[in-house]
Amino acid sequence: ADKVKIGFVSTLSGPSSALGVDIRDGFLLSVKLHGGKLGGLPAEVLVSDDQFKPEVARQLFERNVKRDHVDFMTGVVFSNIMLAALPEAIDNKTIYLSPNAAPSSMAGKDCNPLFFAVSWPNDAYHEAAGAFANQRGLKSVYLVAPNYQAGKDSLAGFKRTFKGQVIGENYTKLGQLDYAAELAEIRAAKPQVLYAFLPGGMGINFIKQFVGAGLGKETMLLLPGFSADQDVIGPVGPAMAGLFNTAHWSPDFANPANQRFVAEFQKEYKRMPTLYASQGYDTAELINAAVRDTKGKLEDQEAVRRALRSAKFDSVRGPFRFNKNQYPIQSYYVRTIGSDGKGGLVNKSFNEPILKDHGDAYVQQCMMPK
Amino acid sequence: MLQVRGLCCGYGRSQVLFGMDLDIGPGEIVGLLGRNGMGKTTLVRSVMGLIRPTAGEIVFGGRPIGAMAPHRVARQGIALVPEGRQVFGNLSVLEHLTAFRRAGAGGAQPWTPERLFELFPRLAERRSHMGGQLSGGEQQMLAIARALVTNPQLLILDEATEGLAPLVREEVWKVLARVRQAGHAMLVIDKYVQRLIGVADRHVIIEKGRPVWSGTSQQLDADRGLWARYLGL
Amino acid sequence: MSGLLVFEQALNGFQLGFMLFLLAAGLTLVFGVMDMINLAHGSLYMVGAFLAAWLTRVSGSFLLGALGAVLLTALFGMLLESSLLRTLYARDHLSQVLATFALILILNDGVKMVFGNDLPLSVPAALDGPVQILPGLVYSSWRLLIIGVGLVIALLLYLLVQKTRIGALVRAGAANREMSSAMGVNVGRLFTLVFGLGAALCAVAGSLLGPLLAVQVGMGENILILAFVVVVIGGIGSIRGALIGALLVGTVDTLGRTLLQQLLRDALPPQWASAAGPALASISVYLLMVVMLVFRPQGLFPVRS
Amino acid sequence: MTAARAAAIGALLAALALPWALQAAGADFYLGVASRILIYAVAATSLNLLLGYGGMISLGHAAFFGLGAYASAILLSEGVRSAPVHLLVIAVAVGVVALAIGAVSLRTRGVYFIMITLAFAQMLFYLANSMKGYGGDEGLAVRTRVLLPGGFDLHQPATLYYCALAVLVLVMLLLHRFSGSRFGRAVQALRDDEVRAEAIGLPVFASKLVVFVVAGVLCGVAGGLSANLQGYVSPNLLHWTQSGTLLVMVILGGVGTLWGGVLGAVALLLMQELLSAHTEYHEFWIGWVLLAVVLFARHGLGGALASLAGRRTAR
Amino acid sequence: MTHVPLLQVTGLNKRFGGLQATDRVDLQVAAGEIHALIGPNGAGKTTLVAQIAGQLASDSGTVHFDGSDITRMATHLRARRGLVRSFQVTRLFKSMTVLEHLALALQAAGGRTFSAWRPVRADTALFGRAEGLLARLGLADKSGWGIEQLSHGEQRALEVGMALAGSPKLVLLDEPLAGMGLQESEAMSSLIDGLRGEVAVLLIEHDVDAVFRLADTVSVLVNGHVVASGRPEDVRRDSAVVDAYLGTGQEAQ
Ligand SMILES: Nc1ncnc2c1ncn2[C@@H]1O[C@H](COP(=O)(O)OP(=O)(O)OP(=O)(O)O)[C@@H](O)[C@H]1O
Ligand SMILES: Nc1ncnc2c1ncn2[C@@H]1O[C@H](COP(=O)(O)OP(=O)(O)OP(=O)(O)O)[C@@H](O)[C@H]1O
Ligand SMILES: [Mg+2]
Ligand SMILES: [Mg+2]
Repeated sequence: ADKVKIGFVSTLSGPSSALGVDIRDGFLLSVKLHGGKLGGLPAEVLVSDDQFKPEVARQLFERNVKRDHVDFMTGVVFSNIMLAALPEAIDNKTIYLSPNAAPSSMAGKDCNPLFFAVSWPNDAYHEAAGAFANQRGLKSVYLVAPNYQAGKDSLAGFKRTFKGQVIGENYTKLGQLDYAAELAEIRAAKPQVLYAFLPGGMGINFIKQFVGAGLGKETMLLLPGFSADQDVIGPVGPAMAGLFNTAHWSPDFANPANQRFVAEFQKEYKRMPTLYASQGYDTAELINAAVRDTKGKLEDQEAVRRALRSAKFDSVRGPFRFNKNQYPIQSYYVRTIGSDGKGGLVNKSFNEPILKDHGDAYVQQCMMPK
Repeated sequence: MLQVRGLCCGYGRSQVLFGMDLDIGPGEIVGLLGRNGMGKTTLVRSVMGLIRPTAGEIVFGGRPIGAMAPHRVARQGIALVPEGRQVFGNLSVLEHLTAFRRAGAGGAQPWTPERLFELFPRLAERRSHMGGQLSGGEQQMLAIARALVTNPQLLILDEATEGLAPLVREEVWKVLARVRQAGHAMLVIDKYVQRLIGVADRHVIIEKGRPVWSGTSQQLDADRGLWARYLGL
Repeated sequence: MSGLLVFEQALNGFQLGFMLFLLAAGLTLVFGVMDMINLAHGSLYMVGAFLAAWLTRVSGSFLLGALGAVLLTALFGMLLESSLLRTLYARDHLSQVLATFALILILNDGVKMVFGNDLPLSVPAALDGPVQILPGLVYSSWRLLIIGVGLVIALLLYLLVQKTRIGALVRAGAANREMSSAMGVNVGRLFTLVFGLGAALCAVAGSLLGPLLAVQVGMGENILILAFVVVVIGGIGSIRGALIGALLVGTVDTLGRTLLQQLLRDALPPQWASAAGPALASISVYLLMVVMLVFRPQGLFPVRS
Repeated sequence: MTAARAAAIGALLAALALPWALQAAGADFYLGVASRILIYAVAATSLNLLLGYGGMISLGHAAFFGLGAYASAILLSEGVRSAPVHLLVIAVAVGVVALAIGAVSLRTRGVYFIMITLAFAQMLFYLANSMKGYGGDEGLAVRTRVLLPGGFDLHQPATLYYCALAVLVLVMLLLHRFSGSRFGRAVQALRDDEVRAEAIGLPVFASKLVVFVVAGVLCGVAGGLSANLQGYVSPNLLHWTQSGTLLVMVILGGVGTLWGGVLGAVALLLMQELLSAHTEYHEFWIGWVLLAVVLFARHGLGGALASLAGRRTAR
Repeated sequence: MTHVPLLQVTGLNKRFGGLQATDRVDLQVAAGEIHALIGPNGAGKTTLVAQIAGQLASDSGTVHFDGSDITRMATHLRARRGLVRSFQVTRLFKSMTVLEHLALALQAAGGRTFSAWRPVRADTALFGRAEGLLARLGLADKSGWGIEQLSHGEQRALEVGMALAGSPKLVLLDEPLAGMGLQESEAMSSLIDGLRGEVAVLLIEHDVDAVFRLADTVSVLVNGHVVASGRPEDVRRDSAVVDAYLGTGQEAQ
């Protein structure tokens, strides 16, 4: 091939767009740092906005795959949107690299040779959080998640590792912004730790209102990494200081790839990168490696796949490899939010991972051909 | 007081008035007669500024009002009892009389809600009813009262006795006589010509948008040929 | 379930209710009184919130920011009314729907062009924390403030519309614009003022809710539907109805999310409860409206006969 | 009349030739876009029947679209592919739901009707969200498509296109005949004044209910086609914003004009397709176009076209 | 006149909140007669008409028409049986021409509403009859006009014409002469006069001259209750009626 063509569909408008924008910026940063090329071929990235609607995502996939004949599809933030659009790629023999959504179904029985999760399996953060609660000797937990599949998966993940007692569970409306009623219930339940899986704006509001209601004194709030990332710290403000969260990446990781990424990202976009940005960046790095390793012969999809599976590149998260279901095996860390020394707040990771070289619980159900 | 000269207007492409003239002096009562659809209401509406004349001029109290917005025309001292009543369905009877009340040129005895309730006891009984809940005749009374409470210099009544019971109708004619004594000018459109002759000083007959006859009550009363020719009797 | 929890949930319901009221009041005025379906009402709320956030940042004071937002939004509303919306009064509801829908699209993208996708806005430090309102019950002071402001505005509005001459004139203008102007009322200016008032209320709601929720593009759409529900339940054009309707909707929504789920969990097997609970919570408000309309098709306090 | 008929026939011929033209131009992809436009033209026309002719402003019409789509998708996921079965199930399912919603909603008028239809649609929306067995909030993807009699498979883009075209032509014919029929006149009369219509002896409630159910079923058929085009259904199809979009199409195209629904669907979807490729702010520009239509084309695009042709519109 | 009345109203009541709008109304209209109903403004005449025609549900009492109890019957079914009303405030269809109004009224009377395929225009008989009626109403030259082009008086004529179109057995005319000029009043009066014997008319009218000229029977409603009923000459002299309604003033043109 004389160039590499990538269809990038993500949520770039509306209330949930911050995540998609970060993934896009991370991805494009990598392309830029490679001089507009990936694996030596000029890269053409077709960016489009799914408007947070599965139908639209599906149409955009169809357009990228059938009209533009792209080599790779990537970009989608949310699992429900990705699951709706994915068949358009897979049915038309196009590889999809997921920079974020990694639902458990695709890790298990629905695993697919053309699907790669470059991020982290859906349950992993929550399993790590459960393990952390054990480590701290916490006995009672209250769980909150939106009423949709990823929400249920996440709480299942937490319960898988947590050894104490779940004294309450609340499934809120997807996209809900006011949590007064739920917080009142939590206060009445008096849990030691509150674990809230609330991505995007939902998390921001929840945390703000948690603080406003004065719950922080009685209950420890534990969060998955994406709910305590730079995009949340900004709007919520100082109240975030000292909160714990779990993630597979942190801006303070010392590996050279990460140092470069964080520095370049700040230079380019004048803000701290988030988890999402790191995932977008890694996705482009992975494509770069695969195209390079196949010497640009993108026509041979089998070879491209093999190159992707072996994933020879320096990820900003440190060492990682693909499991047989093409989901990552990697380490997870506890992070805590502290001062960045310039009046702002930033995540800092504990040195020891809470889960080391961790895969996922579904890989056994995956019948992937080699 | 009111001068209409060469007035032309209409709706969209259809012209209704073709050079209409009309004069009303201070304290004068003029009857406007003509068959259905001859343009009486259209004349009234253009005086009120509700439709724009295409030609001609309208002068009230020395000021041209042909291009004025309706609310400014009204504030010059013209009040209208419109065809078909048009009371406000979501205002109470009392609100009709308080919201639009103006000092105006009421003379020695300005109209107040209290005086109007004396005039129409039926309305007093219904004072807190909404306009939309009134019977047809009650609405008609309200429309007259609403116009009077602005204490206008010129009162225009477009079929103001339509739908009134005979007793009340008599009452209205009496009111008109009283209003006249107070010095208001009036333009009255009504189908009870005999009554109108009793009240008005002069009359204008309109046919196809043009004035075709004008004269005093005596002249109109005497010339039954006119009635036959222009009013269809 | 303890008494304190029920009380706290009632407060939560009221707080939501008063917020809805601020939006519904403007909507019901414009809609019931001026007979104009304004889908862009939610966009005014968004504009108000963005202005509040921006002005707060520029001035460094939330109070100044909020006041400025109220003023500017009112001005913006009046500008909108006198440049565009007034040509729509004489048109049918459908033209109004299309035009104000177009406004939503334009304002959403327009705000995004000017301010970006979202702006930070925080509760002023003094009111950030909780306060003790009863022994054993602490409550967010900001939410208390919202309840207070809502109450005061409700009272003022009720007096304005029901008890003043202006209120009567506005209603008259709505019922029959032509006749009102023939009665000497400058209907155009009156409507512009009313619209400005509605916009100002939107900005009040935006400034109060912005710090609690989020100041972001598209924030108006969902709350718009709830505001419409409130207006319809209360009876179109009725301020009293809007208040009662808003409190009702706020309470039902809060109960649906908490008490109802609790009851279901006690009454049904867990997998049923976890399936039915959230679904019922989401539709409780709509259910309320349907039941309401079946039994009182004109809303609680019908204004027109 | 003749000019209108000539235009209609011309449009039909162009539509028939479109697949060949696209193939020749190597732009097959756009056939899917064209099918989507046809499907939404059917849906918008069904709403126009309800709204423009019957005077019932429904903000819940997308519920029927979604219902039809789900009916078809669920049948497909259960392995049923026969077109007549799909048609029958859609008609019965949507018909029954529309009958129930209509029987309650039609007791209210005006804005209250708008809101009660919205409420019902939102309830169905949340119901679809909690249908775990059929995808819940994630929606339901299907791999197979409906088989038409004669072995035509809707998986074939051209087959689906022609099928949608046939449905649209049928619906247009129906609407055309309806508007001049006894029933059509009665319905238009009750749109203007129900009390009056009833007073001269027209069965107002029954007429409205019939129109409501028929419009619902037609929209359901469009939904079924959409499920076959997309191979995917989700609760979003039932969301009120979808109903709003249908409404906007009708108003844009011309309320109560024969071609209103079609023109609106074509214009809105084409604008989205073309503008979204060029600017992030496409809704901004669409907004201005809609505004211009409200201000300068009183009866929508249909009205504007008709007055260009120098004739009076139906309204 | 027949002995069984065409319309028999017994003990009909309607309350609006604190107001008894109609109060134990008894009223009979014989087939073919012109029965005038007069009374002061707000007496309850329009309310009674709405109760008889079915727009308003009665609180109590019964309405019998043409041998059957129609108290709870739907409005359109009453109309189909030949009981039709006109409205005091004109109600017409803004999207239809004058001729189409009458054709529609004829069509409604004929049933078969749900025929949705055959163009109604093809029904030349229907339109022929509509045109005939148009001529009788004096609107022949306005056949293709929209209603917004008609003057008030012309609209009133059409309003009444709509009620008459379907050859009803009984028409309830609520102030058919209101807003009409002298000539049109005259024409309308003779139109109503011509119905005598053919169609029964319940006529509400404040034009007392016309009432006494036209009516076979006059009933007087005061405060929702029938206070007098009988031949015009008798009612006219009834002192209660004079005090409550007629007054002593001379009505003339
Ligand atoms: N809104 C309108 N649009 C078009 N034509 C109209 C409109 N209003 C009235 N006309 C026409 O203008 C002519 C004059 O109407 P106008 O109402 O002035 O008559 P009028 O003398 O007041 O009659 P009437 O005694 O019946 O009230 C009529 O022939 C009528 O058809
Ligand atoms: N919907 C309603 N709600 C409350 N009161 C009503 C309603 N409709 C009518 N009324 C009252 O009932 C009484 C009778 O009204 P109705 O219209 O029957 O009188 P009417 O005899 O027809 O009078 P008119 O001769 O003036 O038309 C009136 O006092 C009126 O105010
Ligand atoms: Mg007139
Ligand atoms: Mg009456």
